[in-house]
Amino acid sequence: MNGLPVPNGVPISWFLLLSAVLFALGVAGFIIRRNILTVFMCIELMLNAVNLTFIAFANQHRQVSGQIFTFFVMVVAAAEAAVGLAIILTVFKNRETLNIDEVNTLRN
Amino acid sequence: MNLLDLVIALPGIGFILALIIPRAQEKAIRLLTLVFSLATFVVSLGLVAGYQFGKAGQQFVSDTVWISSPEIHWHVGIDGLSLWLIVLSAFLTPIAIGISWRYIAHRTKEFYAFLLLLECGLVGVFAAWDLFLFYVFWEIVLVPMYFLIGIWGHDRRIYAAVKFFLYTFAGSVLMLAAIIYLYTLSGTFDYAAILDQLSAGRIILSHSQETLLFLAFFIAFAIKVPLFPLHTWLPDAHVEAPSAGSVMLASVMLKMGTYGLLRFCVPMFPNAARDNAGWINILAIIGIIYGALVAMVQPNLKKLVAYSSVSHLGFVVLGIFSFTQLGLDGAVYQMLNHGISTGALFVLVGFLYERRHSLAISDFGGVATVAPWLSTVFVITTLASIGLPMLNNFVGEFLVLQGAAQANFTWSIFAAIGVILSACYMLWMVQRVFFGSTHEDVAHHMPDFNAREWACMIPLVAMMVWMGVYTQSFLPHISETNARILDQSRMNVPLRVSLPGSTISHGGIGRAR
Amino acid sequence: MTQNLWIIPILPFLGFLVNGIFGRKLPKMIVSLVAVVSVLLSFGWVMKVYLTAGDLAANPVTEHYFTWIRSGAFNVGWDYTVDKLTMIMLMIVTGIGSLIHIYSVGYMEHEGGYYRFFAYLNLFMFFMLNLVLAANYLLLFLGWEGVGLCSYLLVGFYIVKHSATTAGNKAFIVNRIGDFGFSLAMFLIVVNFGTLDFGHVFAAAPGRPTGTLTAIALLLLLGATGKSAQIPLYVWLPDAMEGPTPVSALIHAATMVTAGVYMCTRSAVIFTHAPAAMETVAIIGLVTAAFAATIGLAQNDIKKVYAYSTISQLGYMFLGVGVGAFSAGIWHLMTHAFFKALLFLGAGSVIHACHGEQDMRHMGGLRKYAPITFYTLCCASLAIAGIPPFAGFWSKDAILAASYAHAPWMYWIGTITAGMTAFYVWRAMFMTFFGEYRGHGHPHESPVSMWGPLAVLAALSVVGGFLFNVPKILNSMFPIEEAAEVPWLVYVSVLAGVLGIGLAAYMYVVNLDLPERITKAIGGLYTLVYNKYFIDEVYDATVVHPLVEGSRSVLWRGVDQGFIDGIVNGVGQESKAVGGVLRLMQSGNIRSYATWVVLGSVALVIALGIAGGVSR
Amino acid sequence: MDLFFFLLFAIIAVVCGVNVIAQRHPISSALSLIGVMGSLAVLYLLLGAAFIATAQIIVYAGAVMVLFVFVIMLLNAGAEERTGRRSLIAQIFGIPALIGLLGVLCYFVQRWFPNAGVVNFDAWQGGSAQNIGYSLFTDYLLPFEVTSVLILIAILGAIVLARKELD
Repeated sequence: MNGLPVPNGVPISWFLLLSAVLFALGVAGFIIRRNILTVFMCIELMLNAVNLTFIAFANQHRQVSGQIFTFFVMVVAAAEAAVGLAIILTVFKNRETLNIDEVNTLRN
Repeated sequence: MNLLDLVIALPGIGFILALIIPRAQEKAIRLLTLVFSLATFVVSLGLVAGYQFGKAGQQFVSDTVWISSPEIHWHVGIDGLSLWLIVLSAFLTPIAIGISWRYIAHRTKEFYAFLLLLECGLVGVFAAWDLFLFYVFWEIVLVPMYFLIGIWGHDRRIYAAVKFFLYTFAGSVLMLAAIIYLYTLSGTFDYAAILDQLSAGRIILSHSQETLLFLAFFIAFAIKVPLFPLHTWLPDAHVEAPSAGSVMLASVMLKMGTYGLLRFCVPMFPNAARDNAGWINILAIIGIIYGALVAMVQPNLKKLVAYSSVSHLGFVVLGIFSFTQLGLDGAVYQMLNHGISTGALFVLVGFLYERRHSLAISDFGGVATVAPWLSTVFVITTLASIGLPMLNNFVGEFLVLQGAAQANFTWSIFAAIGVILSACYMLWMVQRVFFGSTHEDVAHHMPDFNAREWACMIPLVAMMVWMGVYTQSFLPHISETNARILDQSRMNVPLRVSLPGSTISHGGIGRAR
Repeated sequence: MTQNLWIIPILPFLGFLVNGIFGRKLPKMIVSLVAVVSVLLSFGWVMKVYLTAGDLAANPVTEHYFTWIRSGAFNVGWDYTVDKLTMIMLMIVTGIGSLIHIYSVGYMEHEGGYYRFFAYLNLFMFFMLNLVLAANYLLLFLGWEGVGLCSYLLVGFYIVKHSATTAGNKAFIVNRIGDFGFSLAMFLIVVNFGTLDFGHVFAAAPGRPTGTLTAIALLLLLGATGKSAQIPLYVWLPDAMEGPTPVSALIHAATMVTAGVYMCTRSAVIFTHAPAAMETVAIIGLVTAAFAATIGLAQNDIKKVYAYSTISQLGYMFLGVGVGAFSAGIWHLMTHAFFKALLFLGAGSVIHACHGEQDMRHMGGLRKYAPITFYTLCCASLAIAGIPPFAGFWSKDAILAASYAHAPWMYWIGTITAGMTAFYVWRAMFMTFFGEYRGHGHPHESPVSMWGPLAVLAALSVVGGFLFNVPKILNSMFPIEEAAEVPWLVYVSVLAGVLGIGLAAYMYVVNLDLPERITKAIGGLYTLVYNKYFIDEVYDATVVHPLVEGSRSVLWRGVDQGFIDGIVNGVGQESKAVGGVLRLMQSGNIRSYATWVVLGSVALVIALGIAGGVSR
Repeated sequence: MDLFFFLLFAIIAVVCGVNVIAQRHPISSALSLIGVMGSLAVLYLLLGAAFIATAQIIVYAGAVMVLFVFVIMLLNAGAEERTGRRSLIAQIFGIPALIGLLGVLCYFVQRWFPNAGVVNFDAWQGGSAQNIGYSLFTDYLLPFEVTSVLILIAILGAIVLARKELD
C-alpha cells in the first residue's frame, strides 16, 4: 500500500483457513442456537465464508469468474433472506415462538 | 404440422385450455373437453382416410429435433398397427367423458383435464418413433391415470393407485435402462435408425446382450399387458378406479403393453423373442385359463371384468409369440376388440354402479325386469366378450388360436379351454345380476338408459357388430404391417447364425411357416 | 343366374330387428305378423330356389357375398351354397319353423315378453339358416354358435325363474365344450388344408393321412355330441325343457339339435376316410339311444319323456351316420322333425289344456276334452314307435337295416331300444289321454292357431316317410349300398314296436297296479333310472364343484391374493421396515438434521481427501 | 504489510463470528454479524474485488442486515429461553463433529495448498465495476437475467407469505 515491496504476501491457504473457521462458526451457531433468527444469521455467516473462498481463488487465478459467482451468491442470499424472513414472520404468527425446537412439524 | 401432430396436439391444447378455465365453469369445461375429444376423433379418422396401402415404413411422419444433445427427435408416424390403436383411443375418450358427465361431482376441472392429458399421452405412445419420445409419452400416461385412480376412486383408491404406479414404474425403469443402453450402442434414439443398424449388422448383439435387452423391454410391457403372474395390480386398479378410468385403463392402456411387444420386442430382438417364445406362451396360456377361473369366483363385478381382461390379453400375447401371420393379425385385432368390448363392459358396470352404488354381484338380481334395454346391451356386450361369432371378439380369438395352432397345436388346445371358461363366468354373472326375481332395492334404483347413456353405448355396440361382420374395414391395414413385422423378426436371423455363442434353435416356431 | 340366397336368412333377421327394437311398443298382432310372415316368406324363397335352381345334384348353387376374414393366405368368405342336402334341411327348417311360429302365436298369447319371444325365435331362424347354408366351416360355426345363443336365450326365457336361467347357462356352457372340439377341428383343418371351404377341403381330404382325418373327425364329433346332445354332453337337453314348449319343439327337437347330424353328414368325406371315427360315431349313437331310452321309461314329466326320447332318436341318427348310412340318418332327421315337433307341440297343447301342469300323474282322460290333440299325437306316437306306414318306420328301418349290415349286435340293441321307445311314448299317451282326469280345473281344447299346425304335422308324420324318400333324393351324394336284403329284419323291428305299445297298454290301461309293483320289486334300479343315473350329480361333484371351489380357494385366495400379492406387498413391507429405521433419523429437529449434515460433510471431505490424495 | 492487514481483519472477523454465536440476544448477534461482513469487505478489497466489496457493504451489511434488525424489532425477539425439546444427537455429536470437520478441513487445506501461491494485495485489480459489468453482460448474461426473475419471485413470495390474511 505504501509502495514498499512486499517480500512475502499472504499464503492462499490462510484465506482458506479463515474461511473454514468462519464456516465452522456458522455451523456451530446453527447447532447450538435455538433462536430461529440467530440460526438464520449463521446461515448468512456460512455463505460469507464461502464467498471469501471464491474471492481468494479469483485473486489467485486472476479471473473475474470467482467474483461473479460471489455476486450470484449474494443475490441468492438476498432473495433467500427476504423469503426466509417472511417465513419466520408467518411461523411466528402461527406458533407464537421463535424457538426452532418447538417447530418440528416436519416430523409428522 | 401434419394430421398426426394435430391428433396428438389437440388433446394437449384441450388439456391446457381446461386448466385455464376457472373451476366454477364446470359446464364449460365439460363441453370443452367433449368438443376437443370429438375433434380429435374426427381428425383421427382423417388418418384412416389418408392411409396409403403398400407404402413401406411409417406414414404421416413428422420429424424435428427436440433436444439437440443427446439427439432426441420429435419423430412421430403411424403404420397399420398404430393407426387403429390411435383411432381407438380417440374413439373411447369422448365416451369416457360422456359416462362421467354426471358421475364426477368434485374436482371436475382436474378430472376432465386429466382425461385429455391421458388421451394425448396414449396417442403419443402409439405414434412415437423415437425411443426416448416413446418413453416420455409412456410415463406421461402414468401420471393422469395415477390421479384418476387416486382422487376419484373408491375406498381403497390410494392403495390401488400406489400399487398401479409402482408396478408399472418398476417395469418402465428397466425399459429406460434398455433404451439408454441401446443408445450407447447405436448413438441414436431413433427407432427406425436402430432397426436399420440392427438389420444391417452394424450393431451386433451377443446372445446374452440380446436376451437381456429383450427381457428388459419385455418385463416393462408384460407388466402393462398384464401377463400372468404380473397381473395383480390390475384388479385393484380397476375396482378402485372411476368408470372412465377403468375404461381407458382396460381399453387402451393395456394395449400399450401388447403394442410395445409387437412394435419393439419382436422386431428389435427377433432371436431372443423366438428363443423365449416357449415359456412366454405358456405364461400367456396360464393367464388365459387362470384369469378365467379366478374371474368365475369373483364377488365383485369390476374384479370379474378385470380378471377377464387378464384372460383376454393372454390371447393377444399368445398370438404375438406364435410368430404367424394369423396369430399376429388376430392379436392386433383382439387388442381392438378387447378395447371395444371390455371398454363397453366397464361402461355398463359403471352405469350399474351409478344406480345401485354397489359393485357386489349379490346386491343385484332381476335387473332385466326393470331395465330391459340396459340388460339387452349388457348381454350383447357379454356375448361379444365371450366370443360369439358375428361379434368382434370371435374374429380375434379365432385368428389367434388358429395362428397358435399353426405354430404348436398343443397351445391352441389349452388356450381354447379359455373360450369355454369365458362362457362360464360371464353367463353366471349375467344370471346373477340380470335374471331372477327383482329385489326391492334394485327395482327402485334401476331406471333404464337415458339419452346420454344411449349416446355412449350405441357407438360401442355398433362397433362390436361391425368389427365382427365386416372385418375388411380393419384387417387389411393390420395385416400389411404385421407382414412387415414378421419379416423384420426374421431379418437378422441368418446374420446371427455364424456368430459364436449364439446357438439359436427356432424350435417349433421356425417350422411353423 | 343368381338365386339371391341371402334373402333366405335375412328375412327372419329383419323380423328379429323389427321385433327386437320396436317390439315392446308394437301391438301383439303386428309382432306376430312380422315374425310369422318373415319366416313364411323365407320358406317361400326356399321353394322358389328349389323350383328355379334346376338340378342341384349336378350343379349346386354357390354365392359369394363378401370377404369375412382374410389374413395372409387364409381367407374366409361369407359364402352360401345350396345342394340337395342343404335343400332338404332348408325345407325342414323353414317349413317346420313356419308351423311352430304359427303355433306360438296361440301358445304364447298370455305370456309376458311376447315380442321378446318372437324376436329370439326369428333370430334363431336366421342362425339356423346360416348354419345350413354355409359354404365353409367358419360360417357354419357362426350359425352353430348362434343357434346355441338362441337356445340359451329361449331356455332361459322365463328370466325370473332360477331353474330356467340355470338351464340356459347349462345349455350354453355344455355346448361350448362341444364347440371347443369343433374349433380345434377347424384349426386342424386349416393347418392341414389351408382353407375352411367345404369344396376345397372335401376335394383334398381323400389324399390325407388317416390319422389327421381321424383326429379332425373325432373333434368334429365332440362338437356334434354337444349340439346334438349325445353322450357325454347330453345333460343339457333335458334341462332345456324349462323353455316354452314351442321352443322345445323347434330348437330342442326338430332343428337345432339335429345340426350335429347335419354337420357330420356334411363332412361325410372326412368321416368315411376315418374308419375309427366312424366306429366311434356309431357306438356313441347306439349307446346314447339305448341309455336315454332307459331313462325315458321312468320319467313322469311329459316334456322330460319327450326330451329323453329326442336324445334317443338323435342317437339313432348318429348310428346311421356311423354305419355309413348318411342318407338314412338325414331321412330320420327329417321324419323325426315331423313327429317330434308334433309330439312337443301336442305336449304343449296338453299342458295348455291342463293349465300348465306337466306331471303326467296329474293328467288322464284328456281324450274326451282335447280330441284333436289326441288324434294328432296318436299319429306322432305311432310314427316314433316305428309302425308302418307312419313316417318313423321308414327311416328307422333304413338305419337298422344299415346297422345290421355293419354289425348285427348293433341292430339288436337298436331294436330293443325301439321297443323301449314304443313303450315309453305310449306310456305317456295312456297316462295322459286314457283313464280319468286326475288334475284340477277343467281341461279344454286349444285354439285353431295351435291345432292347425298340429294337423299339418300329423299329416306329415303319416305320409312324410314314404313321400320324401331321402336316400333316393340324395342318391347322387350318398349312393345307396346294395346290401343283401334281409327280409325278416323289418318284421322284428315292427314287432318290437308293437310289443312296446302292447306292454304299455297292459300296464297303464288294463292293470293299473302293475307299475307300482314293478317299481317296488326293482327298487334300487328304479331309483337309479328315475334319477337319470345321477349323471348330473356326478358331473357336478367331479367337474363343476372342484373347478369353482378350486378357483376360489386355491387360485384366487391362494395364488393371487396369497402368493403373488404376498410377494408384492412383502417387498413393500420390507421397504417400509427399512424406512422405519431410517425414520428415526428424521426427528423433526432442525439441529439434529444439521448435525447429520456435518457428520456427512466430514465423511465426504475425508473421502474426497483420500481420493484426491490417491489421484495426486 | 499484507500480512498485517490480513491478520487484523481476520482476527476481527473471527472474534465477531464467535460473538455471533455466543450472544443470546439476536440483536447482539446481528450487530456482530455486521462486524464480520465489514471485515470481510475489507479483505475483498485487499484481494482486488472492489465491486464485490462495495456490494458486500451495501447489500449484505446494509440491506440484508437491516432487514434482520427490522424483523427482530418487529417480533420483539428477546433472549432465547432454555426450554423445548432438545436433540440428543445434536448435543452428543454436534460440536465434536464440527471440530472434526474443521480439523479435517484444515488438514487438507494444509496438505493441498502448502505453497500453492502467495496472495499479494494490490498485485491484481481485476474486480473493478467495469470488469464485473463486462463479464456479467457478456458471458453471464443469461444467468444474470434469470437472477432478476429469481428476485422477482422472491419478492412475490415474501409478499404472499408475510401479508395479513384477508378474511
